[in-house]
Amino acid sequence: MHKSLIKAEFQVQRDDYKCIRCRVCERQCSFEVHSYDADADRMFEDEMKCVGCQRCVEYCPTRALTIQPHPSTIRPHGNWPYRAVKDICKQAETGGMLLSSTGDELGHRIYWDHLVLNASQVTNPSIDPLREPMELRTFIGRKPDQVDVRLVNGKPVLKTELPPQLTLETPMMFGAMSYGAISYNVCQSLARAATASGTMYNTGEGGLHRDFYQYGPNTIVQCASGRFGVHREYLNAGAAVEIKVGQGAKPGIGGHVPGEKVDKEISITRMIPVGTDALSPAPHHDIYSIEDLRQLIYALKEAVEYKKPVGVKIAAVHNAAAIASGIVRAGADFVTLDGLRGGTGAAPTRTRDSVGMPIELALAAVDQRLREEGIRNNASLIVAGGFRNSTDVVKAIALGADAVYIGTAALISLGCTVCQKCYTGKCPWGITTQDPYLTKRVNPEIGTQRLTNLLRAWSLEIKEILGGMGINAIESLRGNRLHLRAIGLNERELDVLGVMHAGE
Amino acid sequence: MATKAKTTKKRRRVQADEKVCIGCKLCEVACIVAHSKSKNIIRAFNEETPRALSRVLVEESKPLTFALQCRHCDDPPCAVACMTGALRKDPETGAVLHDREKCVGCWMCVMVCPYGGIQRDMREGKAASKCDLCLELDEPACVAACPNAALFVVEDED
Amino acid sequence: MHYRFEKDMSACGLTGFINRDRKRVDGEAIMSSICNMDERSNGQGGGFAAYGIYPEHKDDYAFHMLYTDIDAKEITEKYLDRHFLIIEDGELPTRKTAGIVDPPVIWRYFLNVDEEVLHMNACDEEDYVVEAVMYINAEIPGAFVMSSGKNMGAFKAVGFPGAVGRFYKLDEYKAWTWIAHGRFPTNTPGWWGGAHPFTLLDWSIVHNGEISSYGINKRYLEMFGYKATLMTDTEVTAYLFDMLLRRHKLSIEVATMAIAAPFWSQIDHLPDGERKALTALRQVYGSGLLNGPFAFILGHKDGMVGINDRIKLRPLVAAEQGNTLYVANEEAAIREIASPDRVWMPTAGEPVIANLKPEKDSIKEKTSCIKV
Amino acid sequence: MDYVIIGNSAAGIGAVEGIRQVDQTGSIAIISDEPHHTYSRPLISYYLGGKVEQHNMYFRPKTFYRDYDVEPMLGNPVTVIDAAGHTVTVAGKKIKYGKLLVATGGSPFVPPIENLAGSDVFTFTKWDDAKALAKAAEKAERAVVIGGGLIGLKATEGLLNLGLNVTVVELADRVLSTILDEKASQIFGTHLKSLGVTLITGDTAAAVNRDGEGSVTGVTLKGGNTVEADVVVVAIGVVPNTVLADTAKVKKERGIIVDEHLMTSAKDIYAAGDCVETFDILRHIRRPQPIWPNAYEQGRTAGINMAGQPLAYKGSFGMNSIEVKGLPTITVGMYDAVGPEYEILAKSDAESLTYKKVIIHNDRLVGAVFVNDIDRAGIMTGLIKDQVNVKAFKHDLISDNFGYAVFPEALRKERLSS
Repeated sequence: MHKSLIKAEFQVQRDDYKCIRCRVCERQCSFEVHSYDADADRMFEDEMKCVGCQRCVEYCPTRALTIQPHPSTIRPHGNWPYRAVKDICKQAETGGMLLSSTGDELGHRIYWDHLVLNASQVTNPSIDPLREPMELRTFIGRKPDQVDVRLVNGKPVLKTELPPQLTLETPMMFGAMSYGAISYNVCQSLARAATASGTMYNTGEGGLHRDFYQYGPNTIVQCASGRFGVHREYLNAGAAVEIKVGQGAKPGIGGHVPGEKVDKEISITRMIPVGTDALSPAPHHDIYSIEDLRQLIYALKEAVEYKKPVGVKIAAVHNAAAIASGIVRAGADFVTLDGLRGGTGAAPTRTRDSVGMPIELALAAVDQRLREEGIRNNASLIVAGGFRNSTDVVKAIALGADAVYIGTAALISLGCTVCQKCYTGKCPWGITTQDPYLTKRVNPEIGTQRLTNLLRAWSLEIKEILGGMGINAIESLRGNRLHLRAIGLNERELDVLGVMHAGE
Repeated sequence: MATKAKTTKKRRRVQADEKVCIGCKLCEVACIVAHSKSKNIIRAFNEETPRALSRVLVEESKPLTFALQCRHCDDPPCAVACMTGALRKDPETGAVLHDREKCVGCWMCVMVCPYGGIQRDMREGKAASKCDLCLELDEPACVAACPNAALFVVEDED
Repeated sequence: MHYRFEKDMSACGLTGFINRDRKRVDGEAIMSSICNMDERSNGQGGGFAAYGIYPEHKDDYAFHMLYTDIDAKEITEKYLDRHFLIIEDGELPTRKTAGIVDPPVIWRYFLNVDEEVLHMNACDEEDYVVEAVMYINAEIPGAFVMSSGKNMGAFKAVGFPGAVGRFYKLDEYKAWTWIAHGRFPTNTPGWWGGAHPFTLLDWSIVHNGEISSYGINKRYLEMFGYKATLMTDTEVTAYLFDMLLRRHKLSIEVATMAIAAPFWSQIDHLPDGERKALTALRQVYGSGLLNGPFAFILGHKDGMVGINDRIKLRPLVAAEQGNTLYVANEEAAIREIASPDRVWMPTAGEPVIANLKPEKDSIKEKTSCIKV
Repeated sequence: MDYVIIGNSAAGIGAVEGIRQVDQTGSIAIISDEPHHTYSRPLISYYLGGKVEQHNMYFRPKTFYRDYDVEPMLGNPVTVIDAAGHTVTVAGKKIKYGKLLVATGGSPFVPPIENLAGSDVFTFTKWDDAKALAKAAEKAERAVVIGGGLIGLKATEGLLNLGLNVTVVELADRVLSTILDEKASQIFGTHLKSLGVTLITGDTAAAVNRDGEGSVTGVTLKGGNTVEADVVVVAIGVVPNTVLADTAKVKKERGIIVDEHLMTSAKDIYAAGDCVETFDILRHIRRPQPIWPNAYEQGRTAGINMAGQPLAYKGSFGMNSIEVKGLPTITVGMYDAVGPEYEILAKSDAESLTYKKVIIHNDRLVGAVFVNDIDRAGIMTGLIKDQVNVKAFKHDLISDNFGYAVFPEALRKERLSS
């Protein structure tokens, strides 16, 4: 065995004066960085193992620990940052594909940060959301272009039967994360928070644990290429069905939950034997064309007796606009677009960082395309991919989204520090793991509360911003790009985004 | 009239939810600090010798972990067994309290506590050591310190 | 580019009245009423719409045109000639008036549509007219359709409304519905086309306020072929009504439930049937919800509607005297011309609706006062 | 008096507290030949050794009698019980009782030893014994303790604390032979020797040797050897004190016989504590089980019954906690068992003087011995008491980190839920 040339990424600093040898760090570190030597009465650290998750830092009762990027560095070079060198070393040592978790970390332009929002001054009053109603209710589903409502004895009466709609009390849902990728406790937290917040969470492709059928009215069940846990009862347990074609973090790539994570409960839920790898093929092997997709959409609609919306999720790829148009015409009630920064439990690093496109551009293009084709009402547009705060959400809605999925942000609210080791199954925060010793770290009571708080906080902020614009219903912001202006974008970008530059 | 004769049924104890106890043992750390002289974590551990004892014990059999301490029984066997009167159930709070000054360290209480909730404290002479519910604090230190809300105070009254 | 435009932002005064019995009066009253609110305008625009003014041409589309240059007139007339039967045309009567400067060429056409053409294009007559209006406004530089309805007309200019009324000789027209507007634009210098009312077919609208939902209202209407070229939210309001009332055949009452929808907190507490209906309206017409402060008066061939935004951020008062209904920003503007039996403040989003009695019941008039 | 209680120790106090749980108003008298406010007899060895001061000898507060509305009659023995007449006689005065509790405890067992009578020879069961012994010890250098049982060794500890050289003479072949198995005894013996105690086993005192003035000079053992000493403590054990009960002609064997409500054969006369025989639930026999918690529990149960609320006493089993100078030992239930029906698990470490042993019968624990590592012994006591099936975690019973974590989930939840 030759010497590894991979350097420690993090430095563990322990203030020996503050360290009380309580060994909390040792017990909390699932990567076994810390150890205690009783003879010396000292703690030791193996920095090579540190992933920088900060669990020990947070749990150290005396705050004796500091974890920081390792200061020792190679000579800085524009083309050869340490990241590039490290990857090469890793591959030279393993001969394997690089694996990562979460979304793109290369920092492709985040357009949200180049968009600014409008507010009312003088000519129209801003509205104080503390004093006036401020409506975020959102409906997901196909809408007819017109509806027949007549007055009968002075009361409006609906004469048109509308296709099924999901009702959201806030335009944010929890994105698809499978039971298997995330733990039972996290699933439960998401389900309960979605229920408490009047919105939806998405099962991902992991099936639906029996315990969570009770949250069905707030559940979007996914049907992905592996068809894990998909059966009639499952499809009918949720409020809507989402066919997952692609994922923003890994367009064109299937999924893989390693066998070690497939315990008894996951096995039952996914309908696969205990300990077997859960492999989702790259394509659905019954969808090789748009007409195949149409068949699946209608097969699922049959299965749910046309009582629930059926949508399709795709990764934001170059011709997303055309694909989305095809999906709407194929009968989908909603289209989900997942951008380059969308999270994942495991993806090839190269794919994660370089395949697809930022959600802002895809969203703008798809919304515009559907409008140009006059079919924007025929499906709702849900977007996902790295939403970090409420203004990202507001901007997405102004660009044309009906609702957004938040995934990584939801996990961060549960403790995730984006250490990107989900694929190891050792998540020190107990989120993306099935290790029963680790999963306890998410207390579903606390998890539910934190997620509910997050949605509540973002909703309050959205209301505040809406009020500032003089708008009291979210539908008046949706697709209202006049409330967006860009800063520092070029003409082509402005054109794709359909927004004016600030000052115009 | 015999006011103190009737035994109290008030009961208060710290309960652990093993489903979310993560075995970090911060409860033990907090208990030690709360029962230290200085109440300062670094001094309590690094300067006070011998160190205060934790009255809560995290039991472990991975993945299972849970904190356990005195259950403050309705009819505490330790108080029955105590030959010095050091252990008694306080009618006001329902807490089973221990008077270190009276205790001689005969370990009868250790022998009869079905929870194993009493330890021997060998500092400055010997005496039993057990959960006192941190009655002088707003809530028991272990409960306050639990990062995952796995510990909570349960109170029931007759 | 499609997203480039500058939206109108204006304060304003508006007033209007309607006699349900189709009793017509000349323009003096409406001028007095709007002049009472001169405070609310700044001389950058004034305008009127009148219904029942062309009984002799009641079946022809009366196109009131503004041309900023003579070329535009030529191109437009070629276009009209190609697509319509021009029954009659001539200069719209005006008089030289202090405060009205640099008027464009103002022309009036009475047009009819050839049944053959409609048949060939498999087109609804009114859609055909709408398309023509859209074309002229969007594609012919310097030409602007001031109004295009039957038996009605819009009269607008840069100037205080009183001057505008004198300029167009409104004292010489008789109408059963009059609506008027005085403008106070904040962002663009007034131009004749930008004055209110905005019209399409026989819809005319005067508006006080700003539609914060304009961006999506516009994109929404564009999906249905409307081209909002005039950079004003008043225009999209007019088109929205056209779509809801004419194309989707909703009643005025129902249409106002969509554009100034009740809050969910109200809807959720309604009985099942009503709740379902109002929910569906919001689900389907959410992009047509008008958001932001507004009061407007909509005139149309069968009546008049006054309405406020959902939280009444602009003033609107209604009154009734006999069978005449008045709506204005200010009560004084009504009391200036009437001694109402009843005055009330409509609540937020609550429409004030007046419908004309069917024509046969209306009072027969002896003569027309129109001097064409 | 509605209630008369003879005896002012664990059983007597337990009875007062038991009565008051049920009856807040009935009159109670408590009678004792000792003049002291209720004190803890087991503490006398600590008192002797100077580890407990006078004020800490009391296991109930000074206000106890007032708080519980009890009339204490201290310093005179009851001489006669008249069961038929429902009276007891104290200092020649008859006191009428409604219900009577006999809690007269045990008496020190003193075997025939020549020349025993006289100064400097003590028994060791009462506070006054300790006071007298302490006084004698002031001018003594050497002591001989006859008896290597619980009382003898606690007396030894007290004397060691006073700086005396102590010789322990035990008839059996090892110390604590009635509560420890051979292995544990051996560890204890090693410990005692390390403390400087001279341990003589398999022998006992035949005669006390005195000088011309009658002062003790030592003892002569049956085996012929002589041990020099300045004081002699006879601490062989206690036997049920039934002298008074005999005056009421209640049934007795080794101790007073009581029914499950702790009533004697005489109506309205109850008995509890070291003077009675109770059912040993592990050995399935009746026998005296003279230990503090049992005495209190019996007293309290008797009190509740006396106050009219029937409550059965289910019996008990032996258990002891003894620590002599830093070596804690706990034994619960059986400490030794022979036979194929018993499964014994044990482990020991000679260096640290630790020893753990459990005895299992029918998958139930029937006994446990812990030396030095006693910390969670109480869990075992609970398992024995409730006769819990331990099959599933049998082998964890003697592991170092034995605790509830090794229990099967359902059992753990059941036992921790209360």
